[in-house]
Amino acid sequence: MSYGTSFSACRALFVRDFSLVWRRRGDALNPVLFAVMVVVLFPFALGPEPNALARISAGTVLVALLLAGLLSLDALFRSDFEDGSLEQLVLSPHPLPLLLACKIAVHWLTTALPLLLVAPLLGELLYLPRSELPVLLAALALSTPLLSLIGAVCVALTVGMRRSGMLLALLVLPLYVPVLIFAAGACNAAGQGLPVLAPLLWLGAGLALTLVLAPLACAAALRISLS
Amino acid sequence: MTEFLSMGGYGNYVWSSFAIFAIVLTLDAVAPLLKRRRVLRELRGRVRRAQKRSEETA
Amino acid sequence: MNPLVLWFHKLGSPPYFYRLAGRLLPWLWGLGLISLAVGLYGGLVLAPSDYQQSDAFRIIYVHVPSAWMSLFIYGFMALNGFIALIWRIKLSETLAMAAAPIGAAFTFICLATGSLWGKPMWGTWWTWDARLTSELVLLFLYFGVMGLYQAIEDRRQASRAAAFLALVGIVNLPIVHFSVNWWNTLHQGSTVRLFGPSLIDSRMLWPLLIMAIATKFLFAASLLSRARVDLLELEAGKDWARQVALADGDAA
Amino acid sequence: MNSPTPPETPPLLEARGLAYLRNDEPIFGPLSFRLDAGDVVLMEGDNGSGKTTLLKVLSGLLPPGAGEVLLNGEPLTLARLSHQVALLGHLLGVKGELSPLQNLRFAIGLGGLRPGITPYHALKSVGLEGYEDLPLRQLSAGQKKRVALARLLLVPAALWLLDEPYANLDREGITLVNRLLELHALRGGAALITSHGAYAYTSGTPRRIRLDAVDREFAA
Repeated sequence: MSYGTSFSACRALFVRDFSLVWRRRGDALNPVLFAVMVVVLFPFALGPEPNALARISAGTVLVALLLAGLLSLDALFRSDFEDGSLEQLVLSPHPLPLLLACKIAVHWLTTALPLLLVAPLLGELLYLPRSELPVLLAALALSTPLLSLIGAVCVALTVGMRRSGMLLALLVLPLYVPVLIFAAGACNAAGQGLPVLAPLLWLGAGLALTLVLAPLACAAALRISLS
Repeated sequence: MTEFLSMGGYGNYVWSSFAIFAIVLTLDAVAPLLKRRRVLRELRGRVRRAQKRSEETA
Repeated sequence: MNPLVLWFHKLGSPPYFYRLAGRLLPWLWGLGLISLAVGLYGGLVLAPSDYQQSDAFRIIYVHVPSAWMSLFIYGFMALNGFIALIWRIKLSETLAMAAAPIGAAFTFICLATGSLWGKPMWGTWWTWDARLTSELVLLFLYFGVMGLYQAIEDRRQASRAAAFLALVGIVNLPIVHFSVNWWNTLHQGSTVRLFGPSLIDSRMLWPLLIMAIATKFLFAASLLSRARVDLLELEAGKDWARQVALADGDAA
Repeated sequence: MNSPTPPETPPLLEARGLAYLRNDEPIFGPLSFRLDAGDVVLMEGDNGSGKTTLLKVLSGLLPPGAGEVLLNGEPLTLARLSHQVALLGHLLGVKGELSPLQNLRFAIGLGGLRPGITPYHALKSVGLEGYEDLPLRQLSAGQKKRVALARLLLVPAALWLLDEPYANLDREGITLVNRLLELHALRGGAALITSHGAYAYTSGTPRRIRLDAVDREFAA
């Protein structure tokens, strides 16, 4: 087993981060519970009437998942920054964007994926029409990595600060607007029987672009906030 | 004159728009002046502290 | 070194910039206020009232120049941020951070006057018109940059982080604009263009251009006066800053 | 540098006129020194004299304000790609939830493995035999430091930058650090240690470099 190659570094990072999440798997459920709680609030606020809820169901699930993802973003670099392993990462001879891409991937797998799995349940809570569910899942599959990538860049900018939760939301939410528009647009289009391919393709294009640019931007942002 | 002020019945909308424009830009122009006064006061404090310290050590 | 590079290099030294800005300021304020007066007179008095919106359309003379300025200043901020990050030029950092509050001010004016214009036309204070919505997102982008700048203690690191965020924001602006337009057509169909009174009459048009020039002068003046103060605060440890404070002490 | 001696290999680490400014106030003045294979150099200075900042500049974490850092004669960023530098800061960079073994496996995955040594062997030589699978949370500060020292043994870095290695170590720990430094120097490595007094490097008289705090209130 070779050591010191970029591949081994990524593998080591995956193994370490997964075992860390596994060691605290109770915490991994928090975003899911938060999302369920937020969705449950809407029937209390708007009344349980199916037609009213059905109309807003897809959008509400998207916003709930977006906010749950936002809350879990802070943990991306927080613990590594506090115990110094972020410095070891930046110091390692391997390309920093690649390592950060691994960290973001692990973050997406451990927070966004459970949210994706719980989305049908959330949809059911709000009488989500059958026709919209597959489109909602497709839109989520494309938009949640986008949200994690964009969020990672902003987290890298606020990593040095103690209580940056609210500021992080202020930085990230304007950047989330286009993603939410296209994801919700796809679901609404499905609801009205319109073609859904266009918004989903836009999300795919955005994801392809961000997959390449975000790790680079994240590495640059990290160097700024660590200097 | 009053006809001019009424702005075709939309007077309060038009004049409040221009009022907001004027107020916000004035605040934006005044803010640095206030900050300038504070910064200069702090700077003079630093100078006095430095002079006092250099007299003590001299 | 050719004179331009030499001048730009000299501009980099704070005391030189401080004095130069000091000399320019009265001119900028003067030109700004004069062109403002001319523009307002042209817009409020000379321009005929619109056949459709009668005199309500005159709000355009503050609304549209502010919209232009909000985008212009964000571009200015991102450009200076780029220069500051790539070539580590301290002056660009200061200029970028000084521009942020001014940009936010113009964006706020644009939103406020837009809703004041919407009320008589649409009967509601806020209309999810595509451009107003993009402007609202732009306002949050400004607040994000200013918030980040305030939140970090080390001034140099704060300005570099905020400049980087401005760069991320500038990439995002066209995407937001496109997606909001797409969203608007998806939900409301093509709405009547709220802010497009017929500007065929040149008497309506030239005041708008004068106002655009006026807002640029006012921006430059406010920017330089803010940049001077920030430089003074940043360079508090330096000799020239002490001289300025002492000189100002006697004058005040 | 056409020195009279035969063309010697470039120094392992060389700083030329190195300085760092924060908000335009000097953290440490222009500094020039060189570290050859087998050198152990002690960097002394009271608190706030910029020792930690200097180490961050030398390791490439921070760009220098002025001057340059050369590793094996090459500018820092290029050379570092060949696993040359290991930094041990105040924050040890180890995870509390994971065991020493898991931490070390991550470290060698990231930094590469020196031939002829395994994580078990490294943990034994720093006196952590039997603690291999205990989460680090349950170990003492001294033991956590030993895990970080074991990482130094495992990673093929020729240059060690240690920020106050003797901090929260008992007498035994200090002798351990000295032994590791001697071993590293004999193997042709070099080490730069910072400390503000609690110092006990016994073998040989290492070169000392003095870093005095600059009066920050008013720069010249």
